[in-house]
Amino acid sequence: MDPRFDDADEAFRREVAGWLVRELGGEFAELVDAGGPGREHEHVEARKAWERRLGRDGWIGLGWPEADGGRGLSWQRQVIFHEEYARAGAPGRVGHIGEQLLGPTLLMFGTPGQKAHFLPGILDGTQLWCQGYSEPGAGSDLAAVSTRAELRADGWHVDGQKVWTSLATEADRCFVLARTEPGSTRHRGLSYLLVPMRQPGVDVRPIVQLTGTSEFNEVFFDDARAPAEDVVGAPGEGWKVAMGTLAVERGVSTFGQQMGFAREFERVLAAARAGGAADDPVIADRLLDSWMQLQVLRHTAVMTLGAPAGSTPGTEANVAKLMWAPWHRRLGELAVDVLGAAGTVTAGPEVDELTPAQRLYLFTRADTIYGGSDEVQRTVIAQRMLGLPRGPA
Amino acid sequence: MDPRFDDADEAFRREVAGWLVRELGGEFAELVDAGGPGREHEHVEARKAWERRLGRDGWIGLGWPEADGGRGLSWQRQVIFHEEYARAGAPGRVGHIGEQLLGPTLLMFGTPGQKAHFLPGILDGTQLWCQGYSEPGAGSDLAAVSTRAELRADGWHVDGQKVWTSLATEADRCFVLARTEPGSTRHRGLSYLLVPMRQPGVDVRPIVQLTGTSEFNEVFFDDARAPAEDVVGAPGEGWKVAMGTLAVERGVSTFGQQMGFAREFERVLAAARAGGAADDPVIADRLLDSWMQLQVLRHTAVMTLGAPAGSTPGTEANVAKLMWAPWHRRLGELAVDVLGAAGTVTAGPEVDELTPAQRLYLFTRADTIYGGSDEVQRTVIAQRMLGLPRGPA
Amino acid sequence: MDALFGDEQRDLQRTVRDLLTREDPGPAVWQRLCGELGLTGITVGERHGGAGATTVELGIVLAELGRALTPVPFLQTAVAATVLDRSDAPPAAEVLPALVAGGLVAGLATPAPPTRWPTGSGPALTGVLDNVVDGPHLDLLLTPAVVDGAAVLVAVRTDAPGVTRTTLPTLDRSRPQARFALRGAPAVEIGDAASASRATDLLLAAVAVESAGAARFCLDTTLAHLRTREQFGRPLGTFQALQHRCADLAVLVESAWATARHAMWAADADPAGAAVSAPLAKAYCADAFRTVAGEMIQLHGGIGFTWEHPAHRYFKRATSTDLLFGGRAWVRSVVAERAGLPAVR
Amino acid sequence: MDALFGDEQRDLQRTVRDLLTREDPGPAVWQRLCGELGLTGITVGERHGGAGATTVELGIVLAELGRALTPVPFLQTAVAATVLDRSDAPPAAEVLPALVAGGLVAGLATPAPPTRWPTGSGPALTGVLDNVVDGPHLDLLLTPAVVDGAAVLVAVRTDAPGVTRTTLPTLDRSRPQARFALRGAPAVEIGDAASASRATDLLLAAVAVESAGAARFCLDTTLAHLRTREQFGRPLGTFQALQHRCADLAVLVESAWATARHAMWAADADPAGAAVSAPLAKAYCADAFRTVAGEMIQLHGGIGFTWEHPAHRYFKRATSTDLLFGGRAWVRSVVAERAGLPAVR
Repeated sequence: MDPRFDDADEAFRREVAGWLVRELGGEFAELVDAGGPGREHEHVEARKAWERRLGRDGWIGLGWPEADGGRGLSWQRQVIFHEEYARAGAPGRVGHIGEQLLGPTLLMFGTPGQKAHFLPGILDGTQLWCQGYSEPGAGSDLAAVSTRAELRADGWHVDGQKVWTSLATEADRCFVLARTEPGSTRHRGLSYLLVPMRQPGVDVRPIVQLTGTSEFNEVFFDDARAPAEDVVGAPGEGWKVAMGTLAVERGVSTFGQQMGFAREFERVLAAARAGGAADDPVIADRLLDSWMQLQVLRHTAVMTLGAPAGSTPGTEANVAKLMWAPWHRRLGELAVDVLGAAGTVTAGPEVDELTPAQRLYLFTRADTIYGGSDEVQRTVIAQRMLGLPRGPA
Repeated sequence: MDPRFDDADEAFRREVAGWLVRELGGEFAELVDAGGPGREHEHVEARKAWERRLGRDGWIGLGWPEADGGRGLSWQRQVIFHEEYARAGAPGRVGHIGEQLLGPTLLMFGTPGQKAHFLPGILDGTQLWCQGYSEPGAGSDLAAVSTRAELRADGWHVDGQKVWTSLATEADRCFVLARTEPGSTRHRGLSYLLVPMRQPGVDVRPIVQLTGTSEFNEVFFDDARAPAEDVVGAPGEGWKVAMGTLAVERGVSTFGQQMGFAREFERVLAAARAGGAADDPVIADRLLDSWMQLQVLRHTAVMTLGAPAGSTPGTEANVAKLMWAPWHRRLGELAVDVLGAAGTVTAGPEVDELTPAQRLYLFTRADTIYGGSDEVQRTVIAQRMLGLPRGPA
Repeated sequence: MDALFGDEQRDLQRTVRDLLTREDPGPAVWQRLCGELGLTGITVGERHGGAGATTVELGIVLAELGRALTPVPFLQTAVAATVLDRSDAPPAAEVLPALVAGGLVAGLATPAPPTRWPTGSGPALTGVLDNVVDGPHLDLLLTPAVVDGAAVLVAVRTDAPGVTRTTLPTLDRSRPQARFALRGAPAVEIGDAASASRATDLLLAAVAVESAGAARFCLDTTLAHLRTREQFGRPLGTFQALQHRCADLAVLVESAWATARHAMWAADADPAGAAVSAPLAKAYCADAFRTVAGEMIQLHGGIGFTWEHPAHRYFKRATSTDLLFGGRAWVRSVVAERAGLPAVR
Repeated sequence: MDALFGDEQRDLQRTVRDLLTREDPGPAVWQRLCGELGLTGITVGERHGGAGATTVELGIVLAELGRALTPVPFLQTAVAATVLDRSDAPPAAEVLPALVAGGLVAGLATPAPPTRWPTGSGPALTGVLDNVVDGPHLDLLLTPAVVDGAAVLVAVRTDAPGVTRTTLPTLDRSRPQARFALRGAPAVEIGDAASASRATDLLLAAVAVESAGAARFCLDTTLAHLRTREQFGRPLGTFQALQHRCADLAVLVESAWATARHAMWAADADPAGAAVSAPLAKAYCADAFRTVAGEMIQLHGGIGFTWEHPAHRYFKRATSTDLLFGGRAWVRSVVAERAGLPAVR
């Protein structure tokens, strides 16, 4: 039983599950469990086709207003979609940055013209987006923006460098935070620009990570262009818009993420049983801890994130991040620890031939860094949620 | 085998052990395992007599220069004395503040007259001391001194309040850090005064702790007097002297402390075996952790603290404190946890009728607070040992 | 922070908090909790004089009692009343009105492995029930037992012949305990094995939500201290290392509250789920409470170590919460078994 | 920080650090370590061409190799040379000169419970030795074995008939592994059961001190980053929360170093004590190293997550250190057994 859903919701769940079984049993069968964090390099073309299939059958923009091309579904049904998506092992999305970040931002801050221009391509899965916030050397300090843009007669000219940009090689466009008022500092004088990726002024260089693969990229803008009207919100008010995007970077998809975590946990548990590690009481206790904490994550999300659609989140997202990121990292440790010595042997001689357990182990080190490091989450929670005073600046 | 000692040292060990067996087998038998942190209220008069016996037989001031009445023994022999003292379960000292804090301070900073006047009473166990550093509300900020003293024709007049003063009810004198230059702030303008406790201007009020007993006291100075010459170091330079005292607040006695820890661990282990908790693998793993960490404490002390007598310690003492205090606190937790439900039942209906396990459990909460909290230790290690820069003031 | 709370539930929370903040923690509080507000019967059906609410509302009251650490046998009595109400066995109708009015104090034996349950033939039970929480106050004791070879839930009047009660001195002075030695004590069956299991689960969930409330108080009090107390010339709360530790504590407190609340919801609404979520909540919340109470002492410094400061009372309550009610190892083993996870042994 | 270090030992440390810092980590380093400095034979008696030092000096070299993560089969070869030198069995005189000169690479099978040792009758051994560290390079493999029912320490030439070597691809690319399948492989006995046990203990102590050196490098590198890298307008190292975490890491690094050094001292000077201190040091230092290497990534932020930054190499080395050489559970069980503590089972 689940306190969140009624019978009609459960019927919707069956509809989603049925669609996923059908689609993943056929031409997209190879995509089960493919893609996702740490595995963005897998089956990219097939996953683009999958994105278009999602769009064709109306599974993108479930919570968007019908007037904007969405389906206007309740948060319960959105949760159900994400849960079933994860439960089925459906592939890591290539369109989620557009659907979950840029789309909601345009719904909040975009002009009617911008919405008409950009939302359809997200909804039908044909236009992919990437995010241009972080800059080299700035770490979690998002206000340290050096990328600059200037509005001339022929539109925006953008120069600078972004980093840790997922899916930059696949994306058609990038939403970029750029300094448009020369001499401004920190949060002031920034604008939120929509920059086409397929142009001579944009250069994408993959970053090789500790996994041997490249989920992240550096993006170089060298006199890159964007149309004058492709600025979201007023010029100079990009910070407010970007914070709006960050605030929606969670929400209903959390429950899908947790379903994915549960699948990962089950695989670790199965490996522990198969290899005998489950008989080691210390390992058994760690498995129990991990499972219990996963239930706690879920209970906490139900209570704090299952809020009516459209409500603006406070620090709940920070609490959630500070719970799941370290949890996931510990699961990665457990994944190799249950294998013992075998956990140190890879699947093959190439640097990126890791076992799934090793990939989980290594890639989860990023969970506590990206999207606001644990340290930044703690500071936000302490100052905004707990009201502890800022120290001397 | 032990890398620190030679055969002659081991012969000295037998001499110490023999003396302890003899003395603790007779009139002082009731003092075995009595006194010490969290148990300062036990057998106070008998422990004063024991202090005098130690003095009579030459066991106080082992490392002090012979010219000052000490025995000038090597650090190895001092270590051996402390180890055997703890191994025998000899009682918590009442004279250690004089021997280990004030004495070394006078040896470093005292005038010949002061040494001649104060050292003999420490060495023969007849004069007891207490420490007047901390003030109410100041926490670990030792420079926040409000107690003030003024030198008039008839000597020092002292007014103010100290807190967390151990053994204040027993002590004959107190070394007090007082502000002697009106208008001075922080470390400047302080003097290190030797104030008699048995006078009308001194009032001692015991603080009842969470254990229900009173190991600590508040000490009120209301026009208390001290002779003009009883200031150590120059007036106004008390901070330097006090820091000197703090720096010696460790050293060879560490090894005795660790021997005491080993005795405590053995008791916890015995209780775990007797009650069956040792069969719980999680408890067994915690016992193993505790034991291993105790060996690590010892190896670390041997490497960093077993330095030649007289050498000034750096941050080794901070590292040692940050290791032993949390370890001891965890041992306290283990002590009640191995008892399970029985650990929640006391020895009797009065508030201070705790079992030894409960006393260890509760009193070790103080270990991470007093003598520089864990937080202060971390800051000192980060800035002085690791060279991390101070933040904005 | 609580998406599932309604206005009525917030009113209830406010009413209880006001009462516990205003009143001295003496007999008057007990009278007002029972008689005036009728809270011991909050979950009891109206046919027995109760308020007919769910275990969710009981959880709200328990969290406030945990917050205030009020030394009344409320948790035990309200849990017993709920168990009796849901059992519908004949004794229920007999004792529930008195329980609701506060004239009778009831409670469950602290959970233990079945090997330690009292046994008997017919209505006469023999065995020892140790560390029974609120034992000195109990008029009626509920316990799982093995009667004629079958596991059942029974009720024993503590003044009956064959019952010897020994009051135990306790570290946590706000939570008295007694040992009951039963020698052919008369017992009335009030439920089957499943009822016994559900009763224990409800007790565990109730303890969890009480702990979650207490843990939040510890954090709130610590934050208030850090915001105002100055050291090294600035409020302690401005120090980043302390801020980060408080953030971690806040995560513990929020998640404990969510987990306990879910367990209290499941107790009435999802009994199958409660079989896992109740012991899980007890294990998690007791652990969280113990951590937060320990940090409350540490972050208060010396003052938190004194008898006059409330920190030690919460620390002792956290300890007794963790070690009683079956203890950590047992309650975790129940979770593992019911969730189909490998046993820790 | 190190009260027991003398000038000669400090000179040795400096010499090795200079070499490893200056040279590319290629074959030249191996040649200089063996031929020029004679370090594979540092503990070997002068009669076999060694330097006649103790295991303490070997520990100094190993810590530096851990610091630099130089991918040479030094640890294994030097440990094997020490074992052979102390065994005084006839094969020692035969192979030691080649080991000292670097012309022969030797090593021990990764420790395992006796149930997994190869067995044989007479000199022909059968069994599988898995995850042998530096296995691809080994000319001579030492392993505990059961021969004619008795536990002994034997040496097997890896080019002998009956020996099949399979190179394993490894997560930690600086520490290659191989699996050896022995089918009637010819083995020479070089010691009894006690020798086998001491050999394993020395390997564990050596791994511990290597880890301690590596952990210190991780901390040093992290501190350098925090001192210089600015964020939010000031050096990261000024943030108190990071300062406090570094302090905790420093305590781990200092104590790991002390513990590993003690184990290396005991290997020669106190064999009875080494039976506990070696597995204890391995368990403690591997754990400390893993913690520090993980924090090295975290405190470097995104840059520490890239292939080009050294953090991941240390993180992978820490992982292999913890999981190999018998693994955490086994090595801790050895400590518990030898220290007379309750078994964790």
